[in-house]
Amino acid sequence: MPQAEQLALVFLDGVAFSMLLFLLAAGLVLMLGVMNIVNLAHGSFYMLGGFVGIAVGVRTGDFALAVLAGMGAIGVLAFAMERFFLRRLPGNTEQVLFTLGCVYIIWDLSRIAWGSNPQLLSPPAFLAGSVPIGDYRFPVYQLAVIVLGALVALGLWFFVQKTRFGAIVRAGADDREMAAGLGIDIKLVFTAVFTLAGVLAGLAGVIGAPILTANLTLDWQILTLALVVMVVGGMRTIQGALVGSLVIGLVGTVGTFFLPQLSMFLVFAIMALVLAFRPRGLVR
Amino acid sequence: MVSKLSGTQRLAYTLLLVALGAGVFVILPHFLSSYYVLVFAEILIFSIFALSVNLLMGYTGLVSLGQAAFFGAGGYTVALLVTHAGIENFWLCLLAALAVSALLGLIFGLLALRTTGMYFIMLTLALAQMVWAIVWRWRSFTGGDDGLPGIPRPDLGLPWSLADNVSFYYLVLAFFVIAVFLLYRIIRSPFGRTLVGIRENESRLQALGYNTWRYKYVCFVIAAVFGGLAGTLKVYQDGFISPAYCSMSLSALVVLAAMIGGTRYFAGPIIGAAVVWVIRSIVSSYTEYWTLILGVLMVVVVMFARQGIVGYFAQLREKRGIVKG
Amino acid sequence: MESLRAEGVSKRFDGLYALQDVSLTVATGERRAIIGPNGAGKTTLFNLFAGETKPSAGRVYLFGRDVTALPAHQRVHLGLARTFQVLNLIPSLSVLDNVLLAVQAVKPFRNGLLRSQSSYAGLFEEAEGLLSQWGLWKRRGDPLGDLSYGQQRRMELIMALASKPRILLLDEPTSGLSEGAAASFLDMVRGLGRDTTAVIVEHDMDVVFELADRITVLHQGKVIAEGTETEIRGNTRVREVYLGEEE
Amino acid sequence: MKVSLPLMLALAALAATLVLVGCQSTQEAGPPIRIGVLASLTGSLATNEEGAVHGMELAFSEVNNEVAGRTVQLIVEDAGLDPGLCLTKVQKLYEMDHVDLVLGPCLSSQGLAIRDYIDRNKLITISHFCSSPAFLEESASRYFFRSSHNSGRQPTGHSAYIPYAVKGYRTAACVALDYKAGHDEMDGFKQVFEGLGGNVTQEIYAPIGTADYGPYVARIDLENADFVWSFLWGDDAVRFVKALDQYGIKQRVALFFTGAATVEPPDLWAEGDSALGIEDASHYSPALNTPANNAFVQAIRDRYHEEPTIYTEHGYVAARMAILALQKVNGNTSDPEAPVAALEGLNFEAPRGPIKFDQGHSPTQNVYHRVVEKVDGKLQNTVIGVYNDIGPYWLPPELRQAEGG
Repeated sequence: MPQAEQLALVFLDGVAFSMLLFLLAAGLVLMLGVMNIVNLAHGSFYMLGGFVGIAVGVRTGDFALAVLAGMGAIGVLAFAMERFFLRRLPGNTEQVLFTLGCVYIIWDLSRIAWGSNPQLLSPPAFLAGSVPIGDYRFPVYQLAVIVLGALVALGLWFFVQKTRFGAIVRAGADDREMAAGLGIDIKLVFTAVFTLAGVLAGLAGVIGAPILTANLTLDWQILTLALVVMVVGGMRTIQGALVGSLVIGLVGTVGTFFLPQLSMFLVFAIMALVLAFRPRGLVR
Repeated sequence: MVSKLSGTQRLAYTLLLVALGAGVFVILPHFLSSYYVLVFAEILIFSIFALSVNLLMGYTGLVSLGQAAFFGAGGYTVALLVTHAGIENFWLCLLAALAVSALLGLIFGLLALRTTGMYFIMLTLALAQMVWAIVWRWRSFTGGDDGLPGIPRPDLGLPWSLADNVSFYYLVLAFFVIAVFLLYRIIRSPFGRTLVGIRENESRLQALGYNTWRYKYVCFVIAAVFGGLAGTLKVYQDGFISPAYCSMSLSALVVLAAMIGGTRYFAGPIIGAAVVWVIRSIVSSYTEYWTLILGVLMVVVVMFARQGIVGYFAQLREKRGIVKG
Repeated sequence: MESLRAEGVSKRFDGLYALQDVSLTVATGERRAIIGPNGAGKTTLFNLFAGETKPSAGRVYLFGRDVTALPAHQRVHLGLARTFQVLNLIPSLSVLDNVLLAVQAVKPFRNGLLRSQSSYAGLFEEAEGLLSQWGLWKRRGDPLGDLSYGQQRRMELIMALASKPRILLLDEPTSGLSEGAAASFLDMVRGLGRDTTAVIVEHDMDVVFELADRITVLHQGKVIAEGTETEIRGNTRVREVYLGEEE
Repeated sequence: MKVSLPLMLALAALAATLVLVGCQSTQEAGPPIRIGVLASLTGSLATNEEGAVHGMELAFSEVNNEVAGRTVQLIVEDAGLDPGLCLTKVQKLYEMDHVDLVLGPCLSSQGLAIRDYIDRNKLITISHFCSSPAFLEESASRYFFRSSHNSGRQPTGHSAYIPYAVKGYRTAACVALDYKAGHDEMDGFKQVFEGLGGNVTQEIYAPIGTADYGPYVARIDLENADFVWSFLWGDDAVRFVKALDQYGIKQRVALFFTGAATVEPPDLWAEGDSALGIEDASHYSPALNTPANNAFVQAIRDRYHEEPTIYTEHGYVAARMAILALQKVNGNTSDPEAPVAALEGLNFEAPRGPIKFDQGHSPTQNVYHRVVEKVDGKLQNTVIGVYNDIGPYWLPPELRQAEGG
């Protein structure tokens, strides 16, 4: 029988993983809600963010700089993608297919730049240790990820619920009249949302690197998990993304702890159940 | 899109081209090394697969990023029947593979077709990943990551063996011709014309009296069956199956192929499949950047040549051929 | 004989009533106009008849059959057809293809999978008949989007007639048409046989009074009057809320 | 507007034919010895496999790319990680490039996929990895050799023997990747450890590509394990070793792994200090301090400005095997039996130590007891014990009777 402390470890670990998923799913929700597109390169953003973060972190030894570099690089990339390419495409199907092409390009460029060997980023010194939980220990860094995830969730919620900008997010994609009524340039909103989602993915990539490493299989893998989170959470709201992330993160880790032979499969089983019985997701 | 001109000249012209095309396909293997015969068979198989996804994407306007689920379902059905149940009969395996693909299509269609647009893309992708996860994790049954080796080339009771690449190529060619024939008939049929109508204006079609959901559902299942057919042929060609058969990257690759060729043209996916497969199997011998090439090609097609390669040439021909008064 | 009947139909959107307890009966062969100021609920009522939305309360009958739960496409097969207020066609397909889709919709072979559309005897002839009758056969090969606005409005009607409906719902069919075009359009409607029932939503009172046998007036989601042209003209409540406003 | 289908098909076929025929014309019959290389240059092993190709190139450059007076031409093909693609590529090498011999492939699944083909065509293939025991047993081929080791037995036998006989551990919790090699390794370890009298208390399998190893390390039952044994590689190894450290497992229980796996460079370098002090048994270490290895390491550094890994050395040794065998038959491969006999009789000094092929087509070689240390700021597997002349089927002396030889 597992001890309580083992369960605590797994639970905390699951929450930390959920937070990484949340940062991605939140970006996907924003893009879907405002622009009505799904960015298939979102997993690639995550992966590239990790690579950039590691490159900077290893050279400078400064974790904060690595995080800023990862966020900045992906932010700029997302900005450029939206501004110079997506905007010129006539329909959202074309936009999605464009992001699919970007998956291949980002993957190969990352391979050329960083190779295929696993790379790991060391957490900053003040988060490097572990705290005791009974006879076991839990990394402080993962606790910090949980706190950061919660803060970002709070920030996004405030942004969506309380700001003028957020009103557009809530109104949904096609309500351009409303945006115009509020005196907001919808093109600017699109660029801003896509960039913000990119920044969040870059952030997730860097802060995920000390836990998940950075490697070339992450793009599809992370995208899949983030999409499953979307399906479970209902695709529409930040709250849904949070709930979906927690469900998938915890099912993934706690389920794996008890039934390792069913790992990964459990995550999809949850998705299938939600699809069958709550097709519009757990939230809304 | 309509051409009811059916003069004898045009007929003769068409027949000539068909004969020419068929001739090239039939003679081809005798001019190529066994390796290229294999690549060519692969292109034909991948063409069937690309045609299946394009029935959804090009004709019905449903972008599915989960078509590899059916490719894998077909392939794994054969692999499991051969390795676990010891069933060697090709026709039985083929039938079972198509049935399983159809069944999977029936189930996934129910779930995915409740939605449209972006949601449909995401759902098909996630559902296909579920198939992949099952295949990948159920090691005792599917061989997991190691896959299932040891699937012999089919024995059709013919006087020659299909273990030989050229003979196998002819088998694939036969199925390719059948698939092209059936799909071409389907898209020209009242059913197929309705799919185009749904793509362009679904609500209008409903108002005209079409149960559009049912059309999309049937189309989804047909696409699944042809996807399964492609997977079946591929597993016989390789003699081996692995989770890569139902991976997301395969789903993405086939959408890419259809896009590059041109989704609005029947032959588009075939050309696209040829281009993608030549890059993957032949260009990759000369450069390690072939993934990048595919990605850039995709972006260029989406940005500048949305009609794809076939569409591009069609427009050229149109410019030269038709002078508007 | 009745063709269409609504019984106590209500429709709520977000707690507000778009329609409230509307009842009306249209007899077979009748020309019925539904009028009312903007926001009176005309289009909502139309959509309820066509099956595009479901009522929050009440029932809809088509040829005596309760069709409240029946989706739009099934009502077509009972003999209902409609046009749209805003052009709702397939501009990228040719004129002929549009009509073929409409003609084919009520044919048993519409689900045919393996025979080419062009091989079905009678299908093209029927489409040709319709297009020739309404003067668009010459344009059959052009993308529908290339037609003039008036021609496209005519296409709306042709598409609706293609299923040989027994009841035709016309949603502001002359909106945006020049006077001449509107007149020729009215000729089209007048040319319909009396075996076809027509329900028309219209703003143009001249059109209404010229076409309709009976008129139903909606106001704020309720029926405030129903009757012949003279009855409606004489109705003080109608003058108050509607005609008075406009004139 | 529509384009006639037959026209497009005809054009497609014509274009494809031109491309294919064009490609074919590059071949020419000439004196050079052609050697095909199958490497996994795309996918998760790409960088390691580039190292393997570097090792091969180094070996040929040492003989000035000449064997028996003929130039050697390397034709490198990327076989990805896909067995099907590997089969296609070996057909390309044999039928189009007319190679005399093939080096590679890397993955056992790829080796198994091409096994029938090379056997049928008597195409001599020297893999630089393909460590599955199947190649010595049911899937053995007269024409298939390898420069690596034998999964589950060599060096894994020593990863059970040293903990039991030298360290006195009696219980083990085991973690392996959930694929064929993982099961082979785990079964091999169990056979030896339990044969000796030890007890495997836990067998935990993690799928390849597991993102989060938290739940797996938390599962390890520390009350009932003297040590933890593992077989993982790549990102999985990095995440696993990190988790062992961060979750306090490493601090509470001994770790002894099998070699060429969990703490092998380059994965080791990503694992960082979390790997310090971990012991394992392996047949090579880049830190092996012998003249032969030091020279090899230096040569790779000079030529490619990179650190050699086990892949580099495996590639180098595979190429050495090819060179030595070809020299012995004077470059003549027209009768494949002669080079096969030459390969079977090979006995030479590799960077890893002496190698011979007295027990099948897999080397008999040294196995090293290693520990992870930090030297000059860089992690390495320092050799602290040597076991000489270990065959691919090695079993501890106590178990040899039971096996019946």
